[in-house]
Amino acid sequence: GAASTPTTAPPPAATGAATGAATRAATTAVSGGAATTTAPRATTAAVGSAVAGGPTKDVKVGVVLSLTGDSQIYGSPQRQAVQLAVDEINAAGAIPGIKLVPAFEDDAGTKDRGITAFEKLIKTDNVTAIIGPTLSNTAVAAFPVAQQAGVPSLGVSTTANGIVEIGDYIFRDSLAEAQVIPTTIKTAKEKLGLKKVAIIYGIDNAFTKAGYDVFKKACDDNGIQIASTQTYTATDTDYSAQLTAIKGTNPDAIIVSALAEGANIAKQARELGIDAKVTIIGGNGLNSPAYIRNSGPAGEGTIVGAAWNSTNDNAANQKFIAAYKAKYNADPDQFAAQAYTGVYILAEAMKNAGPNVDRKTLRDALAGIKGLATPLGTFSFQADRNADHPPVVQVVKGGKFEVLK
Amino acid sequence: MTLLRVEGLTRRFGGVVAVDDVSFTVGAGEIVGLIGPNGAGKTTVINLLTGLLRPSSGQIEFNGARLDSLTPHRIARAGVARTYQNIRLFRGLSALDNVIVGTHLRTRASFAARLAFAPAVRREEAEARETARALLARVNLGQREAARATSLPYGEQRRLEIARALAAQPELLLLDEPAAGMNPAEMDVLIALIRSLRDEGQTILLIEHNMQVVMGVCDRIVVLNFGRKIAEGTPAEISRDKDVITAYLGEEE
Amino acid sequence: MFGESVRQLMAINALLALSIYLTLACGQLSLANAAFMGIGAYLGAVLTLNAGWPFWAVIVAAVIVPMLVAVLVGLPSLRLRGVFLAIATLGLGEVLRVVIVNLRATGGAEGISSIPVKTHDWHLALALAVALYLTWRLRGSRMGYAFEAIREDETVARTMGINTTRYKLIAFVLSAALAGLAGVLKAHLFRAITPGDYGFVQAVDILTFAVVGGSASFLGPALGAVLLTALPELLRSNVLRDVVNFEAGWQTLFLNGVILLLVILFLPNGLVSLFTRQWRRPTPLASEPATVEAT
Amino acid sequence: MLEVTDLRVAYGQIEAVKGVSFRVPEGSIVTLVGANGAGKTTTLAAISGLLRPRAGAITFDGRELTRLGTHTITRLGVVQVPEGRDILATMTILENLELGAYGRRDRDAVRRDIARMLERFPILGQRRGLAAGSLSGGEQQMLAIARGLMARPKVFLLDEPSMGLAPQLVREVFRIVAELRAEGQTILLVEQNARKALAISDYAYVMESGRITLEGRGADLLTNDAMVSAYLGGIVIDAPPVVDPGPT
Amino acid sequence: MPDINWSQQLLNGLFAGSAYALFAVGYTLIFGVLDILNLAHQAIYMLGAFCALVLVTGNVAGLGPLPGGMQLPFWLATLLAMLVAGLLGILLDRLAFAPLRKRPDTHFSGMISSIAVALIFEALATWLFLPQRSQFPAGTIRPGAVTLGQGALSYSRVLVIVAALVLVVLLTVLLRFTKLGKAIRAVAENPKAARLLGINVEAIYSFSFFLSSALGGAAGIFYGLAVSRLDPTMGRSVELKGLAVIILGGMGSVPGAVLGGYLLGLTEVLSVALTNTSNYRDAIAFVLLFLILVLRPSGLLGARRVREA
Ligand SMILES: Nc1ncnc2c1ncn2[C@@H]1O[C@H](COP(=O)(O)OP(=O)(O)OP(=O)(O)O)[C@@H](O)[C@H]1O
Ligand SMILES: Nc1ncnc2c1ncn2[C@@H]1O[C@H](COP(=O)(O)OP(=O)(O)OP(=O)(O)O)[C@@H](O)[C@H]1O
Ligand SMILES: [Mg+2]
Ligand SMILES: [Mg+2]
Repeated sequence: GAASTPTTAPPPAATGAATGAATRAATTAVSGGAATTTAPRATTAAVGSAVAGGPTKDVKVGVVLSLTGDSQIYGSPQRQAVQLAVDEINAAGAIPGIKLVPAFEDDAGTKDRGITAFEKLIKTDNVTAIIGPTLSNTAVAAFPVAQQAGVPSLGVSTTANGIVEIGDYIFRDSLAEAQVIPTTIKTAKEKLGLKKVAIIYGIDNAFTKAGYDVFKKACDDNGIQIASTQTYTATDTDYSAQLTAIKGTNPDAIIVSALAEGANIAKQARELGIDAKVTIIGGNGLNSPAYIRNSGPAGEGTIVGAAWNSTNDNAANQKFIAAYKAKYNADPDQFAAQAYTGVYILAEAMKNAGPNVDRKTLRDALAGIKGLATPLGTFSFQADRNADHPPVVQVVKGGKFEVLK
Repeated sequence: MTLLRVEGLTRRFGGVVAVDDVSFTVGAGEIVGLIGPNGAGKTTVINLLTGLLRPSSGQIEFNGARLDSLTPHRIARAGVARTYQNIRLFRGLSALDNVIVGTHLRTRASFAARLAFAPAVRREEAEARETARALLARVNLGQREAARATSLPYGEQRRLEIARALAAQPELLLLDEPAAGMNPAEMDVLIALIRSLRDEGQTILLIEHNMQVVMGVCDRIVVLNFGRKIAEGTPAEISRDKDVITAYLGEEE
Repeated sequence: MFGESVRQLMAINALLALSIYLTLACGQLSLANAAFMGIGAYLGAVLTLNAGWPFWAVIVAAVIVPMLVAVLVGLPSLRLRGVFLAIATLGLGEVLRVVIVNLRATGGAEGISSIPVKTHDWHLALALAVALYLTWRLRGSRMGYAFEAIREDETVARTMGINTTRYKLIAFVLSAALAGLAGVLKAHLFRAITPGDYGFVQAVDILTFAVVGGSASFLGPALGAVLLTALPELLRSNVLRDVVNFEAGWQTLFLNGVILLLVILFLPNGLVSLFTRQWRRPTPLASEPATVEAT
Repeated sequence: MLEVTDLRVAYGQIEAVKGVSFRVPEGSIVTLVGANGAGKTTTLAAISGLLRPRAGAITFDGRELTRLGTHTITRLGVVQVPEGRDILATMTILENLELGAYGRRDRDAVRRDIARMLERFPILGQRRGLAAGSLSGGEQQMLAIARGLMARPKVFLLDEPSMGLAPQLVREVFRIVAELRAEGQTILLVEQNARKALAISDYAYVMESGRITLEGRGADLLTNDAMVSAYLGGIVIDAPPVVDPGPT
Repeated sequence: MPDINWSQQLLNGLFAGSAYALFAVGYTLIFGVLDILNLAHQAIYMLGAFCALVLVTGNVAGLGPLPGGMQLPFWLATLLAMLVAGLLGILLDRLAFAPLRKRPDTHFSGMISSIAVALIFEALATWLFLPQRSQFPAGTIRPGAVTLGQGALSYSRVLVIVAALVLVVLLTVLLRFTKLGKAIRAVAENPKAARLLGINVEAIYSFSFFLSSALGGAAGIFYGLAVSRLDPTMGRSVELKGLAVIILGGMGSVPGAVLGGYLLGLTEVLSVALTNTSNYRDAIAFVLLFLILVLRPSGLLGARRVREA
């Protein structure tokens, strides 16, 4: 880094006033083009010193999410959560000398648009980091672009295999299914005495398929018999043929490796007369208030192994839930929680990297994140840049998630 | 020499026997008329001859070889070309392009050769274009080369179809009501055209309702009624034939 | 003005558009291109990763195998007309997707990632040049005329000695070759492939390229692909975001739809008519609807 | 009754009808003759509202037709049997006839009319339940005429009704036309079979390259020298010079 | 080997088939009339469903409650939503199809312009109804199920089956036996001839779009109710199968669409029941489709060509 500026955080009130042209003009040029500048260098010092409480510079963060198409239902809460976190951080001046400027891009749930979005953010917007994309399938194609350009990128909902392996600039705060599900199965077996289960999963979706693989292994490891394995595809809306076949095997529980359609599967299972004694067990995909809302009574008793526990009363989590609800008049889901957490992780890393943060220093700072209090719990990155925080096993009771104890 | 021999040709559609045990021959260089009331089965005969329909029974021999189980494009390759009663031009193509398509059977150039800009290909394409131009001129459409086929008036579309069929240089030309939609003067032009073709030795099977044309050009006439052959003979014989008069010609008032 | 990957995508999509142009040129509404692309992509990835073939050999295989599949599928199905052919060929894509999802070698739903980048810009340029040359030389050739005749009236074409089955098969097979080529090049460019990439949506996108570009000339489809690839990227422009306050999401989707509609409505001969002065008839792409009997 | 004044119709840039005026008085047969491409079909299309004229007026019973839609014109009683027949191939012969009476409300009379048509054209009676598309060319022509009659037209526009018909039927068609005239029907006839057409016409116009070049009573024209040489045949002439329509 | 609950699986197949048929009848109507694949039908299906939801709950997710806190009973909401869907259909025709009517490439350009309109509709739905899954509130219709042998079917599913049958019968009667139906078929076959016969062709187009879209809207409502799933992209998931069904049934043939629907639905269900795996279900269905088309190139009840020349 070459030029530097004083780094006292402005009080929240000042941030508001400092935004706009003045702040932008005050941005500092950093070598390597990591930090964004919207004003010519020459003016930097002059304007910078004019701002009370020290100048802040804009740091652009790209946010690539699925905002249209089938997966918009996941990308949309993520976007809201990111915006919320950014606003909070900027308002609090949580990163001394830095104001986060998010640049949202839509990947429409496709690889092509994901790649071009990454490229545009990196080359045109000159972002310092990227959050997203929503889908693992997009991530495997888009992250290499970031890796090659040396832009630290943080997956907030990418759970498939082989993500962080793309390179040392790739991180994720989303627990892989393998980190969540074995505990779930083990706990469920203890509580319910499972002997025989049936599994239904989405065969053409990387997330649900990966979940299935782990569920299957966990069942095998725990000596649970799998009486029937059924699949569906992303475009299906009626699962009754598969569920009828499952019903015929009289399982103790049905394992559902699904996303939003999990609620429909639960509901249709009950409609087919699979009674409430047959527990539904799911993974991260079911960890959403929408699951409870959409499955209604059918969802009661569902056991959900998850990366985020909505009832966790740690301060960060409660603050997040309250703020999200206040701003958007809706309960957040795990997608939102992880995306929100992602911004805070970035912010922490930027704080640690200092006001001259660039792509390289940010990467290093990210790798050093340890023991950060987040809505997900105490969060660290493992050496391989995977997330490390405690998973939970929840149960739906009385229309609410509770920790299964 | 007999070019075409039709033997016991029959075609049924459900209960309707459109062509019923019809036999006739067409000699090389001959112009044979095929006439009969509406629905007598004339067009069906042509459809059978060109392979668009399969006979229910009977045989078709052309140049000594059986045609009746060949696919339409093989029949065309054997030397049979036709026009359609309800004009079937390539609607989107220009008049010239319609005729150039007709030269398909007369050209050989492979696409690979064209990719390589082989001079032979260029020559052949130029020839096809010239042939097509000459044919258009021959049917008095010389000025219409670039006009889209469907923008031509009815009568000209008919002549264009004839030019397209001639482009294949067929041994046997089947004309299905070429004069329909033409006024008497234009019919005279058509008659002259058919005669000149005959002079060049072209064999033609001609379906036509206009007696001026039929009597003017045919060497021999075959008459169908309800799918059956009811008469055959020279124009003079046919015009006197009692059965033909009652079934088809009627009395001139 | 566009990033590298946008330009690369344009080239690949142009290849795909030319691939469908070949079948449309002879009146066949085949939507198998996406499937052939998938075959090329998956085969290429497997050969590169598991068999260690050199890239040129991978390309050859990824072109030839789709051609063989095209022969197998084409022989029974090419007698279907219009949308009937379309749905039969879409079926091919669906079957392919199910197979890929279920096979171990293809990585299931997660697909194959970390395919080494082997496609360079010159590959794309060369492939596109070949495809353009092929389609450019088609018009006016004997085969080109045969294609046009088949498109306009298949029955008449047959009675004029055109072996319609043969030409339709040629078009289908050539189209498969181009699609397979596009597939393998793309897989080795963007590193990751998944089964969902080659389905209905992709098939319809390819058709859209060709129609929007206009198919009166071979340039149309290529142009359509280029512009439609650019459109969403243009809608990303910071001008829209900062000045008009457009947000990525439904607003850009809306604008995308509106622009597509306007192009279709006001450029009757496709985008290509913006650039070519010469008079060209708006060409009906496939044969007229079949005359049918009342049921 | 039907009056066309200074009608101009163009396809794109090309004017196919260049200022044509004529009248079809009530209860008479008026014939348009002319070479291929003279603009006869185009004129009829403009009357029926299938084409928008570039200029000129078409009035029927004092009502301006040029702004009306084809269906309205047909329902007013100006009914056309088009060149090329345009039968509904996938529908049955009976359905074709029923649709001919689409604008009519008198169900019983419609039923009687259908019976009359099936009698008049026996082949249609035999095939009534079959798809019209399976008919032979001439049979389809009969169906087209019969279908037109089903509308009980006030003015009947016939575009080459004898085309594709066997000699006997040609006579039959001209007899029907004459009969209709006797019943008080108004008829505008376009025919290539000029001799026969003129013989039954009250009045006739000759069109050439989009203009009317000759007119007169039917019987007079039959003996008109220019007419005989140009349209009634016997002498081979060159086809009329034509203009390349060029880009449209 | 587990027991196969045949009666339940047949009911499942019947339901799936009815759902496809319900979607497909409206679709095939336009296909038959215009010979154009209306790729915006799925968007109207979605909008119809949302419209009913709005009327039932009195709330537009993205904007807030309706003025006056209006909440309608399901039946009334359905009728009104069908009306709205029908009007949207007319709008669709005016926007996407009417301007292209005279163009020779109208088949293709119409397909693409309908995609464009579908995108527009979807974007608007995302704005109005938010990118989220919604469903009809519990108790929208009486809960409960009909049992048949060992099988059971919830009332909402029975509703889909009954609606499919009723609408199909009505539509078939309309097309086959009424004057209007004949006019629609005439327009479908030859618009010029239809004009000359005194048929107001544009009115017929509008009416067909109204009818088709009202049916499409009803399909969205009933199906969305039965499977408890509404979202702005819900139509996309039925689109391909709906397309397959109408092609399988035969171009523009309403009974064909129903037959095709049942065939596809039963094939899917049976392939699951018999093989005890659902992994190859779609492949089996599409291979079957392919074979049927190869054997019957114009679909099950599709008409064959009358004469070649
Ligand atoms: N595909 C078919 N299905 C049913 N009937 C048919 C079919 N093709 C022809 N026909 C019937 O066969 C008979 C003969 O038809 P064809 O077209 O050969 O007559 P034609 O002699 O050419 O008559 P025209 O002089 O009117 O053209 C007609 O009655 C017709 O209705
Ligand atoms: N769709 C069209 N596009 C362009 N030009 C056309 C079109 N239809 C007709 N024309 C031109 O308009 C002129 C008049 O054609 P029209 O069909 O009215 O003649 P016609 O007198 O009915 O001839 P025919 O006796 O052959 O039926 C011709 O020069 C023709 O080429
Ligand atoms: Mg005939
Ligand atoms: Mg005419």
